[in-house]
Amino acid sequence: MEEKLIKNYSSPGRKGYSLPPLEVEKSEFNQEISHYLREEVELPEVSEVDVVRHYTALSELNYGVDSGIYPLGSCTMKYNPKRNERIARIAELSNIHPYQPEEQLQGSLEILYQLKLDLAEISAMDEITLQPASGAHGEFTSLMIAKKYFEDKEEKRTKVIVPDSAHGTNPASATMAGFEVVEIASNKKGMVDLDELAEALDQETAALMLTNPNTLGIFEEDILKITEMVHNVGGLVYYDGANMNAIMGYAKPGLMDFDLMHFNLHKTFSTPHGGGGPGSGPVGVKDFLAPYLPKPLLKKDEEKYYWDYNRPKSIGKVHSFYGNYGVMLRAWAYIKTVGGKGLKKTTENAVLNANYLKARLKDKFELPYAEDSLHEFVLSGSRQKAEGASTLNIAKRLLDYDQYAPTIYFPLVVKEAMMIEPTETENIETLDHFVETLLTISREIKENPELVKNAPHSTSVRKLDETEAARNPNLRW
Amino acid sequence: MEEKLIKNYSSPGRKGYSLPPLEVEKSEFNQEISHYLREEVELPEVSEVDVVRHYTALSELNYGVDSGIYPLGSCTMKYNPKRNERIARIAELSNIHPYQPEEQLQGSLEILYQLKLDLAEISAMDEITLQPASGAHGEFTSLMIAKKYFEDKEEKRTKVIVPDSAHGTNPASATMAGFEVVEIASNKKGMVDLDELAEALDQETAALMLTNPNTLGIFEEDILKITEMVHNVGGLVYYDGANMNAIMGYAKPGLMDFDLMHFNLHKTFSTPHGGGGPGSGPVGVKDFLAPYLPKPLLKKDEEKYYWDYNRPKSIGKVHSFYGNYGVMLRAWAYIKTVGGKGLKKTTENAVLNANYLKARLKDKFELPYAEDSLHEFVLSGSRQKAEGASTLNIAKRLLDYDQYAPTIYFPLVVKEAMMIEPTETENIETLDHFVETLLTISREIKENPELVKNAPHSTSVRKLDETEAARNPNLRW
Amino acid sequence: MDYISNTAAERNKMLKEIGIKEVEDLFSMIPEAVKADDELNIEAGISELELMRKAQNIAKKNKSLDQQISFLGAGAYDHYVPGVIDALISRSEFYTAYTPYQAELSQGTLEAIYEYQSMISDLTGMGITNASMLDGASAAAEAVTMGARISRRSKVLLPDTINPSYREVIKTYGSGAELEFIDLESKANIIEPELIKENIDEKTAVVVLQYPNFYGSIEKMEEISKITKGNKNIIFVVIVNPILLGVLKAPAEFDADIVVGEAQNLGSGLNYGGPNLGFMACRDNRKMMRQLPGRIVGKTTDIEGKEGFVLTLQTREQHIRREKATSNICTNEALNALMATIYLSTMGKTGLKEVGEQCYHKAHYLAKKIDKISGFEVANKDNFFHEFVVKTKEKSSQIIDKLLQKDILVGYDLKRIDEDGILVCVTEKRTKAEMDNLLENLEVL
Amino acid sequence: MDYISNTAAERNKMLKEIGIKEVEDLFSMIPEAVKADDELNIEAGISELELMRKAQNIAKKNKSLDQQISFLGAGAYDHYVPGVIDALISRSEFYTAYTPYQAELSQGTLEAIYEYQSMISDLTGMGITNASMLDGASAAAEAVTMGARISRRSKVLLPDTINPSYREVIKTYGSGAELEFIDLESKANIIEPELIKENIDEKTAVVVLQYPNFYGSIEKMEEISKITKGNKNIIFVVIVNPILLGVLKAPAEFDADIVVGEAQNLGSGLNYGGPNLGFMACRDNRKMMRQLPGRIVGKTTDIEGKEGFVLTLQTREQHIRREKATSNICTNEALNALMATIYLSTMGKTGLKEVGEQCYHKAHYLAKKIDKISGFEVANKDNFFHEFVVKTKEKSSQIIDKLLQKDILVGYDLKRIDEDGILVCVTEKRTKAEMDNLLENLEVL
Repeated sequence: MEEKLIKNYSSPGRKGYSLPPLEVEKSEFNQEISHYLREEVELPEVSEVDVVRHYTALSELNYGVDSGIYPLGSCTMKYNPKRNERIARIAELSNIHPYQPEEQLQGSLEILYQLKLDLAEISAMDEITLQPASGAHGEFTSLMIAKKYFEDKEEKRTKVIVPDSAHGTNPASATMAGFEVVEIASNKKGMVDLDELAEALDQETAALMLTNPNTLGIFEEDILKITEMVHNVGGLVYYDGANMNAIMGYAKPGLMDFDLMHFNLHKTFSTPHGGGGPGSGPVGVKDFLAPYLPKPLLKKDEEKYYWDYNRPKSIGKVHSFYGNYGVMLRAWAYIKTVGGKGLKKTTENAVLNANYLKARLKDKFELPYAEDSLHEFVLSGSRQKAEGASTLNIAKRLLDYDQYAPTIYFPLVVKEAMMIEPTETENIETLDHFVETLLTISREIKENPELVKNAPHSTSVRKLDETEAARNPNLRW
Repeated sequence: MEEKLIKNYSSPGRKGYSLPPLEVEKSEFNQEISHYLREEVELPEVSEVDVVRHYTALSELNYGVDSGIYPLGSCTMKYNPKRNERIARIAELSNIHPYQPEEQLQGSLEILYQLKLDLAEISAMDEITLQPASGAHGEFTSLMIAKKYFEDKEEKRTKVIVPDSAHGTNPASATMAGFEVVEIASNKKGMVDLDELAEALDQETAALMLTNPNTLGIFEEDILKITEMVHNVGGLVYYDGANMNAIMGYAKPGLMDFDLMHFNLHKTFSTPHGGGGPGSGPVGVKDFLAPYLPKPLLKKDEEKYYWDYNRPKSIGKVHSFYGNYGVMLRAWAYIKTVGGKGLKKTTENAVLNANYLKARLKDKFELPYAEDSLHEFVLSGSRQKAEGASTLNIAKRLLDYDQYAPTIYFPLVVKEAMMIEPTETENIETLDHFVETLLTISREIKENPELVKNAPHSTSVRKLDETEAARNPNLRW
Repeated sequence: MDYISNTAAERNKMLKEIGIKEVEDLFSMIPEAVKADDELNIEAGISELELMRKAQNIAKKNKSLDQQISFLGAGAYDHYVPGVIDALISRSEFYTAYTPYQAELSQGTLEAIYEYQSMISDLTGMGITNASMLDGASAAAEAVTMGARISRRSKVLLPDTINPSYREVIKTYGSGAELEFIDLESKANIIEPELIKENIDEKTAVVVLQYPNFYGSIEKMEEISKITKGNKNIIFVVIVNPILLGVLKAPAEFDADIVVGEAQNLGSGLNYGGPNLGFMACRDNRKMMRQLPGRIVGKTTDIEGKEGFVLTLQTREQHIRREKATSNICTNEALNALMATIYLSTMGKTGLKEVGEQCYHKAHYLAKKIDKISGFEVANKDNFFHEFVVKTKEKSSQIIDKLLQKDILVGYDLKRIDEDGILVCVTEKRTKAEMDNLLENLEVL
Repeated sequence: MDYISNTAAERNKMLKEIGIKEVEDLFSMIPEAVKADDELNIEAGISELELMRKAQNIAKKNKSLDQQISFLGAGAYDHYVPGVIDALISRSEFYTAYTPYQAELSQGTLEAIYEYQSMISDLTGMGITNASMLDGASAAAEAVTMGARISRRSKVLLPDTINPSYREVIKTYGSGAELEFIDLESKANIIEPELIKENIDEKTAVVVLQYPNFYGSIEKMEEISKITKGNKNIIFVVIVNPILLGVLKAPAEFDADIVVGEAQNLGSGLNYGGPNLGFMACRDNRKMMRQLPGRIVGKTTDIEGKEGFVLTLQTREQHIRREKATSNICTNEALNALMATIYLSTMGKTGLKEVGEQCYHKAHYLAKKIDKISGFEVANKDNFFHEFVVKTKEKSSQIIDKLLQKDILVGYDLKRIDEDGILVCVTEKRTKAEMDNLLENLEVL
């Protein structure tokens, strides 16, 4: 490693903290507690300077959106506006306890309520819960809503249908909610195969989970037919909002007859991904599903905003409090800054950027699905693989050129997949540079495949042995 | 260059800013103004993302105290506490206009007053102005005070005496104040040569400028004799506070009979150096010089703090307003955090660290002055120079090991000088690492001098051609 | 304003390259029937100045903890957050990155998570820690479902001394996993070991305890642990307040199988309850490891033998195992985990201990004094750490309201969960003056 | 707390290496006679929590511009500061570095200064810009002394339409350089060219003008410039408000020799008047270049031919030239220069123009309305940019006080410089609602 572990800066007795004096007399520890006292805990003993230098050094081994293009497909790695960070740090908005009386927090609740209204408008859903703390959490919440809905109707429905191109979290969430997952294959256009769907659908079908455009970036041409088919057997249609950046102002899940959905505030609405989180995965539903939403639900009466706990049909809680509020503040700031027209323009430019990349790359890399696509597209590295370097090699080689790699080996329906989503915040120079780098790598594979196969060369560590890591896990110092 | 100029990201019509709508009707431009309107101004046209990425990338080409040891002698590059940055950004303390009524700013004035009192206590000076915005500015202010003092006494004194080991700003400041500079050579102990001093002193001597410990880190053993000699001819003795970190709690300029001095808040009191500034250079004086301090002077009566403009003998103003207030906030936070005992401990550890480095290095590098030294010391690279690599080469080679170089070729009294000041915030591991790196370089010079002479090798640019830069100045795009 | 980088001219150039005329053409595959015809009914965008003004104006409708004295805890804690944390997590290489899929360009995040895992393991005494969970409640819920998977049983003993929110979330997740819950009723704010014993049978999958429990008291962890260990298939899940582990025994010492909790108090601040930081640690054995949800970072070497870090054991995860994954968790709370890592590094061995001790002594100072005021009684006696229950003669809600007028948030009203009393929390941030202020006000109520 | 990294054990180890017993021994060279025997009479250090509390409590004694509507200008301006600036200058590689003595490890600072120099040159039209000066007033003062050095004369014409603080600082510096000042009196807030003509003689070294001047008016720059150019040894120094140069002609267009000003308004915020950002630019010729004070960054190449940046022309500076240096300036305002660079990049060509235009139109909107209110009159008529003088029937100080009660800072009281009236400033940050609020209050005064 380039920077040693913080533990290795430790020196007995060194301190980096400061606390006020105790001020009060010490109390005895009662017998029960005395029994549970520990001698000491092993933690680093370092100075404040040590801490600052160590984590500054670690940050320098990282790459974020501020470092350059981050074209991870389905992750929507757009620019995270600095002003949103300032909003989230306003003391009156952030130094607040979840159990303060609502009267003291009308400002925060107003913001959350505005966010709800805007999400409802964008999606054509009727009611929104902000409680789920991530996209997958929103999926799980949605499926629990479906489950509760059918229980309430006293229908026994055990199956959830998931296309093979779906995000991995969809089947996992369905399983967690206690459903059996039925996977259906896509047709040769990369869309839901209606025959497969028809075959899978029956009276036991609780829901179809779909993202539209799907992970190939392709919009389901028969979307209304699909939702109708599911509704015809009494099932629900769930919309995975990971790809919302593709349709804002152009289409709405509610108008496609989806019954419920989740949003990813950290994708579509520009909140930072934090190296893996926190995110936020609000769930929107049509009116008939609103009674099942988690409690409490944010409401407004004439005088004030309040949390409604009186929700007898609710699935219960999915989070200790109200979800990832700090993330919601940022999403609110984003929507207010960009505005309605701006959101549409955002989508247009996200789609334009993706299509421009696709147009420039499709001759050198195999394009497995020729259909028009929206905010992302999937290439296959199979031609390059035949020449000696895999998609993994290409991804690693990109790092040498100081660019992050696309999502690779996903969706599973494409061999040697590279799933590319540039987002609207990249400009043409960055896109061109990315294209030229991929073309260079493509040339390198022909001329010097070892160079690519042994990539990366210029990163702080070379290619890491993942097999060894999994075989002999070393998970702590 | 590793990162192109912001101008080269420009694209006509691209925008990175946002402003509210104008809201009011436009007014005609009157005739005089119309005549002075310009068509357009050449500035970059870039997006917010472009700006963020460009300056993030530039930052990564830099090295600060948070990156590691920064042993620039006489610069006191200590850790800049993050909490002080937070203090300086409290809206009520920072979003204030210099011409708001004093009644609205009693909080800020209280802080400045506390800072004054603490500086007076540390230095044993009687009155303090916070107005000078840098150390050199404080020097100039001090010399103008001296000038005004003698004018007031109707004494014509034209000479200022400066030891040859003094900071370059000393003679420059004296010249700016209209004095003639008389340089005196140090004795073989690196101290003021009393004979030289006696010779230089006469009725035309306005002041002696001295830093103590001097730039060799050596404390003047005859300091009381020196101040007495100057006083005997009616001159003033000025203390250059750049080296205050060496004596806090151990000695005070006022008790050494200095008459006036400046402080460097950005050195001794931990405020960040900002890549070259802002600093802050308060001036402290004995009572008899207080009338000459710049106006306004911060005062307190029973009810409130106020700026006293009624100062007929004042030298006038040296700054548009009250000096670098934002820097003062940080210095105040530092002094409050560390406290009186902490300041003494600070000095002790700064001196201990310097002496430890000296002890470990003095065998391999020539130590031109054997005298005990305090917070900094000067080595000579002359032995290494004889072996083929100069002090400049050694400095550049240090960069390859990710450490900043000491101040080099200063003080002028030492050939191939390396002036090293580690400060108290470095720990023993960092010091040892620095020592070992210098010893490694010393070995490299013997074994492979070209390696050192061609350094740096691993920085974003290799050794830059300074001669060419000065010969054909390219100072703008 | 928007965040579109390209100009009209550039967009035209791109359209040309694509071979179409207008941006709208890119959306032609969207069937007309579902195409939105109206503009979004969302106000026009605004500038930064207007945004800041708007936010500041709305913020004025809040009253933050800076404007009053708070003794609120009950699962969200107001501890000291060292200033270095925000300075460091504001490094954009950290906060604008995503899950470190490309390890070689993400060593900063990966090494920090490895440190996080190590420190949580040191605190809890458990062998393995994952990279974070969404929050304490969902971590507890996933611990329960994980326990049930391992034991291959479905009954869960759920004491009422567990944070009521956690119990709700556990039940939501349990309903997904089709578990059966036995609610256990406490006496004097703790669970009698006998009650556990009585309720264990051959279907029992999981026993859960909170340490200290919701009321601040220390349960008889060892006795109960021994009882659960009497049945080797039972998984003992302990929910712990990590900030107290500088002082309290590691749950490994009384044989916990899975340890979870909420680490918001390790440097994340309050933020109205989110983003919080769930953590999960378990015994170091293959069975546990295979069932652990979430990301895990491991140390390995690169092709030149240099050490480095990668995401590992991914075969448990949903992007490989899909419906067979141990959990659906993907996005986690990485940035909060980084905050906790920096917090634990900064406070270190002695700092964390001092925090715990200050909490204890300050809470006991206050409790003793309250107990002496007529009309008030501390229910936990002296078995509590830094939270305690005050039974009041007058209705708790009235007392809470009266103190609100004095700018004091005295605590969590147990009426919210249909009990009597107020749950009062004291952290190291509370000063003697603040506590004395509360006491003076209580005396004159 | 302190910031000492080493432990007692480490200190002992170090003492041993040095060969002494106690830390105090390191100070034995300090003569007993001057050794401090008492501890410093400064309170004991405090923790971060206490520090933040102390600062917050003191801060409450202030009333900031967030809590009122401000029309104060007079040399310090409340303009929009884009949020990206603080985010970027908070990168510690920037703000914890010092003067880039080791260029190869300081390319970030150096390239940013080069950009700063370039943009200031573009704004002013001048060939050369230095790396920054301490503030506007000292920059003006150093421009005057530089002008005097170049012209080898000593008389300076100093109109009273120059910011009075600047005039004071110029005179302080001038007293050091032993210059003679001729104060020129304006009529109707501007200087008549004739007056300049009358006062020029063979000793005249420098003519200084401010653009727009202290009262917000545009002087007859071209006429006066032509007059000064009639005497080829005279140096024409122009003090300019840089934020208006998106709209106003570059001073190079009317033949300025040295252009200086205060660039605090380019992204630095107010901070009670400091740190501010003085800038200085001059004609691109050797004579000027040699006399320019301060640091300068130049572009060059490394030994492999790659472009890079260094401090250059250092033979002018005090650490080489010592008493023969052009100035003593060493520490400057580098971080503020970086703020200005980021500001100018963010606002860019159209943004800076829009800022200037908004200032103009808003100021004129307000002025027209005030002029119509009985008891008030705008003195500049329509020759002003974004500051104007309001003459009042009632005493200005009374009006100012009354408006203070309404949370309005109406402007700078010209009584401070023994004149009548109030200097009102309107920037793009002021809203129509804020101006209308002022107008309503003025009407009912």
